[in-house]
Amino acid sequence: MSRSLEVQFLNMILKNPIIMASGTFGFGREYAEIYDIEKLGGLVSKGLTMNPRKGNPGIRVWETASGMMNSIGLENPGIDAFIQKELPFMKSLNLKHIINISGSSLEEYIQACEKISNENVDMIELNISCPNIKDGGIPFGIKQSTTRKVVKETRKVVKVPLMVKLSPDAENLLKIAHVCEEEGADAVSLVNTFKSFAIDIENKVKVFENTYAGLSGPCIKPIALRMVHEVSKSIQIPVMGIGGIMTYQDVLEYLMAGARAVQIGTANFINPKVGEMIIHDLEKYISNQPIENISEIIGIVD
Amino acid sequence: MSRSLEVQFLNMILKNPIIMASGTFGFGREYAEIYDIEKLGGLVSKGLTMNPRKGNPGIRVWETASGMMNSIGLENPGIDAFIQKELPFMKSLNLKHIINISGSSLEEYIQACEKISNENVDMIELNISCPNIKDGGIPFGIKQSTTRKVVKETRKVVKVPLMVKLSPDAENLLKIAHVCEEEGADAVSLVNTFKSFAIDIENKVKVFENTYAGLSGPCIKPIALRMVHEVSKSIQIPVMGIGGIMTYQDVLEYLMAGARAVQIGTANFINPKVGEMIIHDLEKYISNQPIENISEIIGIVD
Amino acid sequence: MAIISFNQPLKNDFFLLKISGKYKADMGQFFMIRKDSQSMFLNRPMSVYDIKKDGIIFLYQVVGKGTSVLASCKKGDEISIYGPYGHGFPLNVKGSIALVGGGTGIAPLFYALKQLRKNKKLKFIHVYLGLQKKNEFESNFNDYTDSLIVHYGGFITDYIQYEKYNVIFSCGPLKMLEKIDRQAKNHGIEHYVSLEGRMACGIGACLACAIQTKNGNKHICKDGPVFKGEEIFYYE
Amino acid sequence: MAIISFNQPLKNDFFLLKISGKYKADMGQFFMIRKDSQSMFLNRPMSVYDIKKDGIIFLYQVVGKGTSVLASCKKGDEISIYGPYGHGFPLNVKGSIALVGGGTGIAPLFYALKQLRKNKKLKFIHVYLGLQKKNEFESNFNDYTDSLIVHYGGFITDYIQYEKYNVIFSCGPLKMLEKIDRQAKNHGIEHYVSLEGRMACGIGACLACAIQTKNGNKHICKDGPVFKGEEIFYYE
Ligand SMILES: Cc1cc2nc3c(=O)[nH]c(=O)nc-3n(C[C@H](O)[C@H](O)[C@H](O)COP(=O)(O)OP(=O)(O)OC[C@H]3O[C@@H](n4cnc5c(N)ncnc54)[C@H](O)[C@@H]3O)c2cc1C
Ligand SMILES: Cc1cc2nc3c(=O)[nH]c(=O)nc-3n(C[C@H](O)[C@H](O)[C@H](O)COP(=O)(O)OP(=O)(O)OC[C@H]3O[C@@H](n4cnc5c(N)ncnc54)[C@H](O)[C@@H]3O)c2cc1C
Ligand SMILES: Cc1cc2nc3c(=O)[nH]c(=O)nc-3n(C[C@H](O)[C@H](O)[C@H](O)COP(=O)(O)O)c2cc1C
Ligand SMILES: Cc1cc2nc3c(=O)[nH]c(=O)nc-3n(C[C@H](O)[C@H](O)[C@H](O)COP(=O)(O)O)c2cc1C
Ligand code: FES
Ligand code: FES
Repeated sequence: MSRSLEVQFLNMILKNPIIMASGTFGFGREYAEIYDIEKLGGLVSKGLTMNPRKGNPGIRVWETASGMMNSIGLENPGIDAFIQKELPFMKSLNLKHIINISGSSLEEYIQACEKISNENVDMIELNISCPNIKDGGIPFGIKQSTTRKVVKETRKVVKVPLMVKLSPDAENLLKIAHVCEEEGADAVSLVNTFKSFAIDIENKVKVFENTYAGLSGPCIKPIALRMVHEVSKSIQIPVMGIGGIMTYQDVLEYLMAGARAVQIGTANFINPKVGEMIIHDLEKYISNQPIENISEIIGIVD
Repeated sequence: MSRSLEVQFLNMILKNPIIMASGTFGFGREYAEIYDIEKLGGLVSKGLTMNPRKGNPGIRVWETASGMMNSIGLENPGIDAFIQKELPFMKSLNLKHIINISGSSLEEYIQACEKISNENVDMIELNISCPNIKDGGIPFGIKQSTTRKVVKETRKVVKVPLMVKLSPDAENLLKIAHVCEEEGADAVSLVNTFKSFAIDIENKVKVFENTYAGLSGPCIKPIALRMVHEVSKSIQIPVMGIGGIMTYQDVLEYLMAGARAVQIGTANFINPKVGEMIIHDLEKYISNQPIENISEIIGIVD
Repeated sequence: MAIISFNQPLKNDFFLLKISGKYKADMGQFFMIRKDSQSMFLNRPMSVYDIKKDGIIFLYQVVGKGTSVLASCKKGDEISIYGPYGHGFPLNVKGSIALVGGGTGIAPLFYALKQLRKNKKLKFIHVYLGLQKKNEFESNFNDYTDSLIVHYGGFITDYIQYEKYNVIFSCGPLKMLEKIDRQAKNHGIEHYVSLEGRMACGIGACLACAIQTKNGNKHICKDGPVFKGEEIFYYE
Repeated sequence: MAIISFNQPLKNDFFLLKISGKYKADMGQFFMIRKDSQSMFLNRPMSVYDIKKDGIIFLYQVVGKGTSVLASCKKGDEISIYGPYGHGFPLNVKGSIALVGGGTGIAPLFYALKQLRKNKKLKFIHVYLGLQKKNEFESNFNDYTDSLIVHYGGFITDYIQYEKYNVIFSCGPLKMLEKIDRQAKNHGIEHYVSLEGRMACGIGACLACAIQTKNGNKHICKDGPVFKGEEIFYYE
């Protein structure tokens, strides 16, 4: 039965379209102790940078209405330690592994991509929401020019499939998606978190030391779904949908809107077994539908 | 005691910074039957256009996680009928009245603004989130060029204070705010609803006939608050904060972020007396604070 | 905030929900209710099924997210309730009357029936109920009606003896209301329909529940939910 | 989903919450719990206060939105609970021990006390509790401890007779833990602290609860919440 959830994403056959999102599933180890994560279609590593990073000081998460803000600051062990200590575990899993790469300069992106591409991973997801320190701290993915640069240059060194993860704060998301396509990205995923703000009214100070933080969770779903719909209607390369997925119904909305697979982030914090639950519900759903494979509903809504 | 909630917004003295948002409070009549709306600082009329509009067919509202989407389509009686039947009631109220103006062409905006400006209303709020039919249906407020045009031209005919209501979907919100300031807007209000999407998975069709709809409610607050913070730090004219306000704590966040007053929209649907409740809670709050007037906290958070 | 006195499951996903407190409403009016939950942001409109000295009763069926949340309510839980809202059925009717309800459209008719009983100008009141399956609440109608016809599956409209009535109050699927209206017109019957529609505010402020009528755009929550049949079903 | 057996209000905004079911946990471990509500999106970490055959008990104080939602829970309500998570206090300790708790930091110490009672190698167990005001739960400790010192207001740390102990387990405000740690170092006492921190996942995946330690970044939920005092309080 589970076969009917199989989807093809580029050259990869996924058991099902459910992939765990970067930064919300570690490298899989923690959740592997809670359920059989090999039921999943895939998982994305937490965001990696060339060098280890300690992450941000101060408060790192804040609850909002049907969502949360985070300012983790890309705490990660760095590419080398990752390759040594975590990648073998990820590769040993019977699911697709995607490596999420970040950088605060073009050079960092290129170096990290080159290194990880040599490890022959299933796919690289390029997180272009990171601030470009040379560009006054504006994230690469906001403007077409910086997006073009980072995609073009990383594409040159990446020998595995390259997916670019778009920022919802982009000035013109459709144009940014086109730029990715033009520069040879194999796929795009969207969305990353939304730039947002919170105040500690008691102490009359901002909550996050970094001022702004990233909003995720079901609160963003209607906007993220709109973006996925718009982008998937306007480019040829496949789209992975992300943002606020909590239930199988949310997954169906993303697929019908045009996503070929989805990523689940924040929901893992609310229910650690949400992946298992959603896959179970999707199996039930499809067994009651007059279709043979879930792919048949992809992009069905104009 | 209530005196300590008084704020000045341009030349207007508001009893308190609580104003009801356009499209969520009618012209005040319905809520006036439920509580004493003269307790409010002000109210914004529903969006008016030169000619009467029937609004959109099909489903008009859809529930989301901590929010709602709407596609009312600017149903309204048109400026003339408004001036005849509703404006006298609004003017008779002991609170500030703001008239929200929309149009699908530059000419329509100008005509409507001129007409309503002649009625000597307290303020005009220019809703630039309406699609410009001449510009392929892209809302005026998305791009700087169209924003500049509509603000410049309406400014010429508006003799009362002119506030421009910004769209959160703007390509570059800060630049748009600057354009408004440059072209003589007296204030800006933000945000309007976010472009969003929903699918009826049962029937595998989009929910709204117009495809996309506007998201509002507490789900958007963290993003809207960020925008208000950014904008109020970067322009000189006053800012009215809007988006997801449900409680007095939310109001405090907006004021501390830099808004000189706030508008409350969707919350009215959840609790019709929310305005009364929030003002009551603000009075209690300020009586426990070592400040004399609520204005002292405006923009207190950098 | 009010407190739930009971939330009794009936057959076929129907529930009877009682909220304690003192309430007043005209027949056909509705309240907006909501239980605090991540899965329920907006209030849901619910017609008055009955009003007792110590509380108000709603009859609802689980059809989606919001009504599922309601179904999870227990005695003692807090619930928000606002109303009464809208314009209900006219009290001052004469002759003989039929109340026709389909599915959850049955809800307002029980309270209407009890109110109409106070109208001494009425010759008799007949009640027609259309349901998918047998349920427990139908027999409640027996105590107040002169005749109760319940039909399961199919169309209750096929069983109405139009020639007997001067007035009909109906509530249920639009298709049902339209069928009745056509017959009502043929038979010169005064027909009042209670409409449903997606709502946000429930009081006429948001314009979510607009419907086109013979007299232009109307809003179900404020101008209705009860309309004259001829206002809704007409040929342009 | 589990069912609440009671949610008993104590003085000063403290509550005892019992959730029914079979549970197992080490002392010092915690669970993530959440009640369905618009005002509570993330789970909240709560230490085990006690485990009975038919349920688990938490002791919490209302300090904000989430704990207010918990305070509104009633017997019979559904609640989400995940765990046990984290690394607790070491069982295998020797000599004489003091448990020191401040405020809600008292919660894990009751379960710890009961577990430690099974450790026959311990000479005696003393308990020190610091609270703003007198409360009902303090006396529960009497049944298991060799000595109970409770202090209201001020600093409980001023009352600890460090020279008596080989081991201290402490939980409470960071300032309190630090004070104790300084003394523990002076007296050569093995000191274990249980830390609090804002959490999202509770299992080490989100990296919300990072803390800098002598051995680099650690995550309170996964590497803790119990750490050796010297790992947290050190001079670079
Ligand atoms: C004035 C009025 C009085 C009502 N009285 C009752 C009553 O007494 N008992 C009762 O069971 N129901 C009544 N309803 C309908 C009830 O409000 C809806 O069933 C409920 O809002 C559905 O919410 P949901 O989240 O469970 O469904 P959703 O998940 O939102 O939708 C499920 C299904 O219900 C339909 N629906 C959703 N909202 C509405 C709505 N506001 N009106 C009509 N259909 C809707 C949808 O189209 C869909 O088919 C009344 C509606 C109105 C407008
Ligand atoms: C491992 C662990 C075990 C805990 N065990 C208990 C317990 O047994 N009993 C108990 O009453 N409390 C316990 N706490 C603290 C409890 O989790 C917080 O009080 C609760 O999350 C606050 O939620 P809130 O929404 O009510 O507060 P908020 O509105 O979020 O904040 C109110 C105040 O609480 C602080 N706070 C918020 N979240 C946390 C958090 N996760 N940790 C510490 N402080 C926080 C804030 O800084 C603020 O001062 C524990 C925390 C951790 C990390
Ligand atoms: C705590 C946290 C950490 C995240 N870290 C990363 C990251 O390292 N790289 C990245 O591309 N996205 C990161 N994200 C974004 C998510 O992968 C995802 O795009 C976003 O949360 C929206 O999905 P959701 O609403 O399902 O959470 C992070 C999100 C959260 C909540
Ligand atoms: C049903 C509805 C109708 C609205 N109509 C208008 C309108 O006519 N003109 C306008 O400028 N904004 C309109 N808005 C936007 C609100 O005024 C407000 O900017 C937005 O809802 C965000 O605030 P909130 O989160 O408090 O609702 C409407 C919003 C809703 C929900
Ligand atoms: S529901 Fe708002 S106008 Fe009817
Ligand atoms: S709470 Fe997520 S890592 Fe600790």
